[in-house]
Amino acid sequence: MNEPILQFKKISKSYGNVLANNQISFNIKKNSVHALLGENGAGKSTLVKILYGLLQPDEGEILFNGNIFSTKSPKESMAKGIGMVFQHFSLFESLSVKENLILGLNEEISYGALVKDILAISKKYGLELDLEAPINSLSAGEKQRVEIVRVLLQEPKVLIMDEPTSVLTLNETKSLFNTLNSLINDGTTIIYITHKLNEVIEFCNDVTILRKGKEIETSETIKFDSDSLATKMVGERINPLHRNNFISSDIIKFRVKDLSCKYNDPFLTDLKSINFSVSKGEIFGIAGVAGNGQTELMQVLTGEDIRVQSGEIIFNQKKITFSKPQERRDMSIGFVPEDRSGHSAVPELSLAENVLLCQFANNKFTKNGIINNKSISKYANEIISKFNVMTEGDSSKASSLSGGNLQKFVIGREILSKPELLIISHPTWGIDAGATQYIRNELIKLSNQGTSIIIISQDLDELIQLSNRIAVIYNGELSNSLETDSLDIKKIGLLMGGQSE
Amino acid sequence: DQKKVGFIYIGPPGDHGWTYMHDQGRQYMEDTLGDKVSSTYIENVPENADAVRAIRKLAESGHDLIFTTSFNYMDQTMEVAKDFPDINFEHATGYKRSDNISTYSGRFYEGRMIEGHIAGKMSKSNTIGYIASFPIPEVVRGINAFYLAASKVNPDIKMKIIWVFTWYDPGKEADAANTLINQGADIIVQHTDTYAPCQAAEKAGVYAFGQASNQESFCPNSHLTAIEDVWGPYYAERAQAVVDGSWSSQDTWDGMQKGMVVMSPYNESLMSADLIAEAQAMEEGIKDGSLHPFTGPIYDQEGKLVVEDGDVASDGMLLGMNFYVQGIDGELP
Amino acid sequence: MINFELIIGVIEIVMIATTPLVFASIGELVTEKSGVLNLGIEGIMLVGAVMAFITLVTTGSYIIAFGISLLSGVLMSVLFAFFVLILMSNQIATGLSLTIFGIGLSSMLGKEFIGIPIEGLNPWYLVILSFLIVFLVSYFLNKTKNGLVLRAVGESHTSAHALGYNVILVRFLSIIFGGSMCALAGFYISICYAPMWQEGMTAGRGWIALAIVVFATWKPRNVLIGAYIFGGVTIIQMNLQAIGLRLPAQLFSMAPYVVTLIVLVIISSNQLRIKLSAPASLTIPFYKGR
Amino acid sequence: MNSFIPRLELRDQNSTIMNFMSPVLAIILTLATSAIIFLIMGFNPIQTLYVFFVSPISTLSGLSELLVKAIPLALIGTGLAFCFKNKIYNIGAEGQLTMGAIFGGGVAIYFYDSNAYWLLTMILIAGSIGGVLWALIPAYLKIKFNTNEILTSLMLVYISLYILDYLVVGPWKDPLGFSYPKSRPFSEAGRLPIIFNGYRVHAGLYVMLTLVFLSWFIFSKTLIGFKLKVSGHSSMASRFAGFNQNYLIYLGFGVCGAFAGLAGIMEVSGPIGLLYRDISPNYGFTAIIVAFMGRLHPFGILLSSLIIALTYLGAEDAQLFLQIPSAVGFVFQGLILFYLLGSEILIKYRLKFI
Ligand SMILES: Nc1ncnc2c1ncn2[C@@H]1O[C@H](COP(=O)(O)OP(=O)(O)OP(=O)(O)O)[C@@H](O)[C@H]1O
Ligand SMILES: Nc1ncnc2c1ncn2[C@@H]1O[C@H](COP(=O)(O)OP(=O)(O)OP(=O)(O)O)[C@@H](O)[C@H]1O
Ligand SMILES: [Mg+2]
Ligand SMILES: [Mg+2]
Repeated sequence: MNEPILQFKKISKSYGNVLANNQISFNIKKNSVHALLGENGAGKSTLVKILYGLLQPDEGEILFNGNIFSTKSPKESMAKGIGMVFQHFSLFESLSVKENLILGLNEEISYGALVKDILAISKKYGLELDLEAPINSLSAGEKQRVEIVRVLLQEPKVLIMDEPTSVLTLNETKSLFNTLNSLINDGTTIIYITHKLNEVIEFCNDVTILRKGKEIETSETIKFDSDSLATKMVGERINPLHRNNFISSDIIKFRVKDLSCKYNDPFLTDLKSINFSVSKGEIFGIAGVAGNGQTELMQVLTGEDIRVQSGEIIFNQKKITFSKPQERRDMSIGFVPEDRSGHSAVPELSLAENVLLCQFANNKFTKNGIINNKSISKYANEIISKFNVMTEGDSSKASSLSGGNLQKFVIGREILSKPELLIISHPTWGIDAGATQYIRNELIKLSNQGTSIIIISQDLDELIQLSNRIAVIYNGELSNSLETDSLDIKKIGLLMGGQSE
Repeated sequence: DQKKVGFIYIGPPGDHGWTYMHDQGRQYMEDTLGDKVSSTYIENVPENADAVRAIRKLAESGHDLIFTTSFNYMDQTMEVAKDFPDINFEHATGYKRSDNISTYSGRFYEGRMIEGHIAGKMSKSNTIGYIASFPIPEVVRGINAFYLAASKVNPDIKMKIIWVFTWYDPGKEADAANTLINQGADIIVQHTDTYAPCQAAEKAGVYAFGQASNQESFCPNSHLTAIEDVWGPYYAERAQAVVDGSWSSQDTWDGMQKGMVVMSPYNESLMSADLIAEAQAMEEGIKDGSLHPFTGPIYDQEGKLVVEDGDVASDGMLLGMNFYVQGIDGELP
Repeated sequence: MINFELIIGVIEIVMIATTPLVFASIGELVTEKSGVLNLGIEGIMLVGAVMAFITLVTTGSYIIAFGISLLSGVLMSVLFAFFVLILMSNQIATGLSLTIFGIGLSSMLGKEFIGIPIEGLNPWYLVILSFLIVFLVSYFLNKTKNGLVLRAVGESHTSAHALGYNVILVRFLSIIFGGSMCALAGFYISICYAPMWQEGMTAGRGWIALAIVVFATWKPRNVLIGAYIFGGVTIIQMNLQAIGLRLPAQLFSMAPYVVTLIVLVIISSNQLRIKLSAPASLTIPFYKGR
Repeated sequence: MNSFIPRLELRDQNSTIMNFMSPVLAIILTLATSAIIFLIMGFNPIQTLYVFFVSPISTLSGLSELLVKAIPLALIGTGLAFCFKNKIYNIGAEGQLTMGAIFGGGVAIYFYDSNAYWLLTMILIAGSIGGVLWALIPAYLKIKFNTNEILTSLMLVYISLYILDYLVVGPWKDPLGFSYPKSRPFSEAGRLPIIFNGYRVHAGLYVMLTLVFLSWFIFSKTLIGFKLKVSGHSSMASRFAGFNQNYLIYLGFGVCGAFAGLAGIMEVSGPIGLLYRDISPNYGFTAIIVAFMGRLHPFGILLSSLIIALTYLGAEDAQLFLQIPSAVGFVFQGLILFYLLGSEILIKYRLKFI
């Protein structure tokens, strides 16, 4: 079990003048789970893409079972026994599960044989699939299952997983780990990319820590705890977090009363009689497993989709149920939806232009419909400096920023306008520990200044760290809220699983 | 010194139809006048504001005489001619003239009369298929002249008319011909520009008349005759007038008499000698004025008498003809 | 008045008139399925038509004419593919440019060949071939792995690339197939349908093919229905005219377009259906490094 | 297949140098290629290129003709940018142009004997309204039924042409016109004035320049322009920002329709002066190429409209002076278009030879 299956030897790769991988060398043991840990932009994806044949290294070589392994294309890698499950799904939305699986195979295979293979894999690893369903009718977890089955059909010796849990719910994560465990039992080697320290510690045998394209350390995970791993990863200690100094008051800022939405769409979750309220300066968390109506709720709260059937939304004693996003902003409500690329920011536009997406009453970005370029550029630079956004300047395209930096920018854009209410979805989704901590601190600071905040997140730790009260959304229904201070984790778990008291 | 003569063409000179015949005329003119003239043309000139530019271009580049060879160049010719009073213009098929614009056209309906006569005699199914382009007087005149002559020799004759609303779409023209044949027509007449209908007739084994030029080579076993537009002598005459300095504005509407309209050789293997003789006699009659395609009494579809018994239709009526004569089924679009 | 023979005759004429539309639209369908919109159909058809004609006149062989015509379609589509796949130029503008280029090139090449009489080829071979091709394409797209790959590329080129499929190659081949089918339509027009060469003789059929593909919701077999409706409406209105029915002519001529418009509205109102049939990455260029 | 082709690498930022250099490169390539073609065809390449590119605009009248041809192209191209920037592919500008001509022409024909000073204004307004109404049909269908606008707008082109056909054959036929399918001539007061006597360039030039400039201002300085751009990049972001998608679609189509309609009526009330079938040599389609060649930037569009217009003029001169068939002009035009479209890649990408 100790002999290496893969040896990276001085791998270097640069994009223009960015050195994404800098002389990286380390070994991966056969039949182990090997973690690649690093901040955003550390070079993890680049490294595995080289292994998978999507990229060619500038320098260095890879040994596979002691032999030089060079590959020009994913097809070739797959044939040689390297499989990869991507960070972003590479499925074909309008095609069926079956068609997607066939596409993952190298050789022609009869339908009957394929179904047999799939059934065998499903049974062995607990991955059940409806073969005829089109992908766009599946949840994130089911989609990932398709991805995994697709790779497993090739019987890979090495399986690469790039941030597999970032889109999964707790349950889905659990079943993924079960699957991966049985794969290990069958002799597969797994390369596991993540930002989540606990996953590394609980699940991986070895870890390679990358920082700014360089390999910092490779060793067994038993040697680490969360703190020491985090230190290695970011190079400095993360400050422990303090919650805000909110004291329960009676000034209710925002209230949602009996809100129901019916969509008549199999892909959307109807919202059923949702009730909650948020006080001034309070952080209210909405937990839940993905796909239980979070996106729909967010859209109703922001005004992007106001197909409300009954009930109302009240802000500062005013009904805003059917207000448009801009009207809500004019009342000083800020939003940050979960997807930063193409939703809360336009990748192709400059940072300064992205500022213009959110105009608050006090911004003065435009006058009589004419854009004041100076003021948006000033605002952008203010975000960049106040929120430590790593970028060349306000004229850089949003696409040139890493996920974490763009998220800082997008959140900073709202915070800087000091909204009275901030509604934010998955504030730290898929970004590294440093940026995560930074953003959480900023949210607490904001609430201390009197802003009410609603956070929708799947990351329970995050909600516990930040929120004063937490409610759970399940199948379009929102539970009663629970005080975080006296929180019973088990109860939350039950609620998320759909078992109310 | 050599005079420069310019032509504006609506299509390509090789179309074996309208533009082809004008280009034949241009070459005849060059051949006849030799060194006295040189000529150029611009082809495929659309009938819109672009035409003005093209005509102007000819005017500005030192042409002394400019032929604009399609009806819709009319206003464009007027516009340019106004700015170039020293240059002489000739507009085909139009009716607007000025000191330096002449108009000219052919009495092609004279040929239709002969075709109608032949068809009336030769049709066994008593059904004629007529492929018409656009409902303009020129085309309507042809239909009426054809029908009057055909029904005169064969009162049972029926005409099926398909308006294809194009001058130029070989596929569609063939479809129309095939549709007519399928509906029982055994003679196809066309007033569109390509020889697709006569090819279709050839294939189906029915008769056809060619259009604008002699199309016998494309359909030897069905081509009875064709109306040829012969512009050469007119072009040579007008260019000579410019050379002589005797050019003046005039309106020319010539027919068989002046040789502007000519019947292609009658197909001897398809037509009886008697019929050919009859047709030739008709040509003579038309030439000497004893025969006119629109000789009264002529009634329109409502039964109104439009040409008195013994009269012939006036040029004015012919130029604006926008009705079917009595006996033709269907309504003019 | 209505008798069996007449109806058979009408059907025959409809089939003969519709076949070029079938060729052009089945080709365009495959191209679009791979995610590329080619507006150069008309240009390719013309070049295919003129090359077929020139070859037939010079060699006298239908087979060689057929081959050269296809080859010319391939070359025209390689040109298009080079621009939209390699240089990533805008597909709509490039397609329109290809049409302009094709119109010019075909008239330039065919200058000396106008008005040369030829013996037309019996259209029925190609009518049958057109059905065959539609069914083969249908089989290929729905039942074979490569067909699946083609659809996958049109659906999401990034995913297809990640799975190791050569997006550019698949699109390249699809464009070439589309181009050859357009050339075949051209061959049919100048050799079978109206055996002659005339400048611009395709007379806008390429544009109709474009409408048929959408009418068919990108499903090969529906192409037959769409094409036959388009071809049929024209022929039927001719028949009605010939019978002597009074028709508002312009209304009838615009009827196929209005029908397509209505069909478009009907099929599009079912959002799910259009979503599942329209290639999601249509007109979006693919860049490997992304 | 890729091995012999230089590799392309995405630039971080669009290259400003290439923004200017790529059209220059395209023109150089066109000149080189066509020189070779002419040489093969047996023409003197230098002289031929001179005839194609220089001689058409070496006179004032040539320049005036260039502008006459460029006015509708630039105007429609700019209008199309309002759709294309938002990734709305309206390819039916030809139909909108036709409807503009019909509406404006209708007013002109109704007041054929009027010399009222307001007539021209009325005609132009009616023309733009016609274009707008016609353009709003695909917009409405897209919004209401999610219908593909590429196809609906294309279908509407044919329908509009048949409507025009019906009108000039039927109700609007000139009663003094011997039944020919054309309308009465417009009265003098209904005609766009000529700018310089003896040259055809008309007051539409001012209209076009004003609107091109205005569009540039809208695109680069106003919130509306920004909204179109955002919407074109991502509809989710646009919704997040609170921009009304449907409004933007209507706006894009509406502006494009107005511009195309105006181009149509200006063509009719300017150089033509009456209505008939073939009022436009496919300006609406050519303008699509113009718009993309101009990179959807109003000034770029203005420039590319001049280039395209020049190719038409050049093709005519080549026929006239060198007896080069008009087809060669088309081929030549195709080449220029290909090169211009192809060279655009150098703005976003850099070539890497490996
Ligand atoms: N396509 C690209 N073009 C240019 N530079 C790139 C590209 N992809 C990655 N880089 C650069 O390479 C570096 C490493 O990127 P990589 O995607 O490997 O990081 P990562 O560790 O996977 O980050 P994350 O955790 O955000 O996924 C980044 O800093 C980035 O600047
Ligand atoms: N086209 C590009 N040009 C330059 N740098 C790029 C490009 N694409 C990605 N990068 C860089 O690659 C790095 C990682 O890219 P990636 O797309 O994996 O980020 P991400 O997935 O958005 O981040 P996260 O892991 O936080 O979700 C980023 O630092 C980014 O700066
Ligand atoms: Mg990442
Ligand atoms: Mg990554």
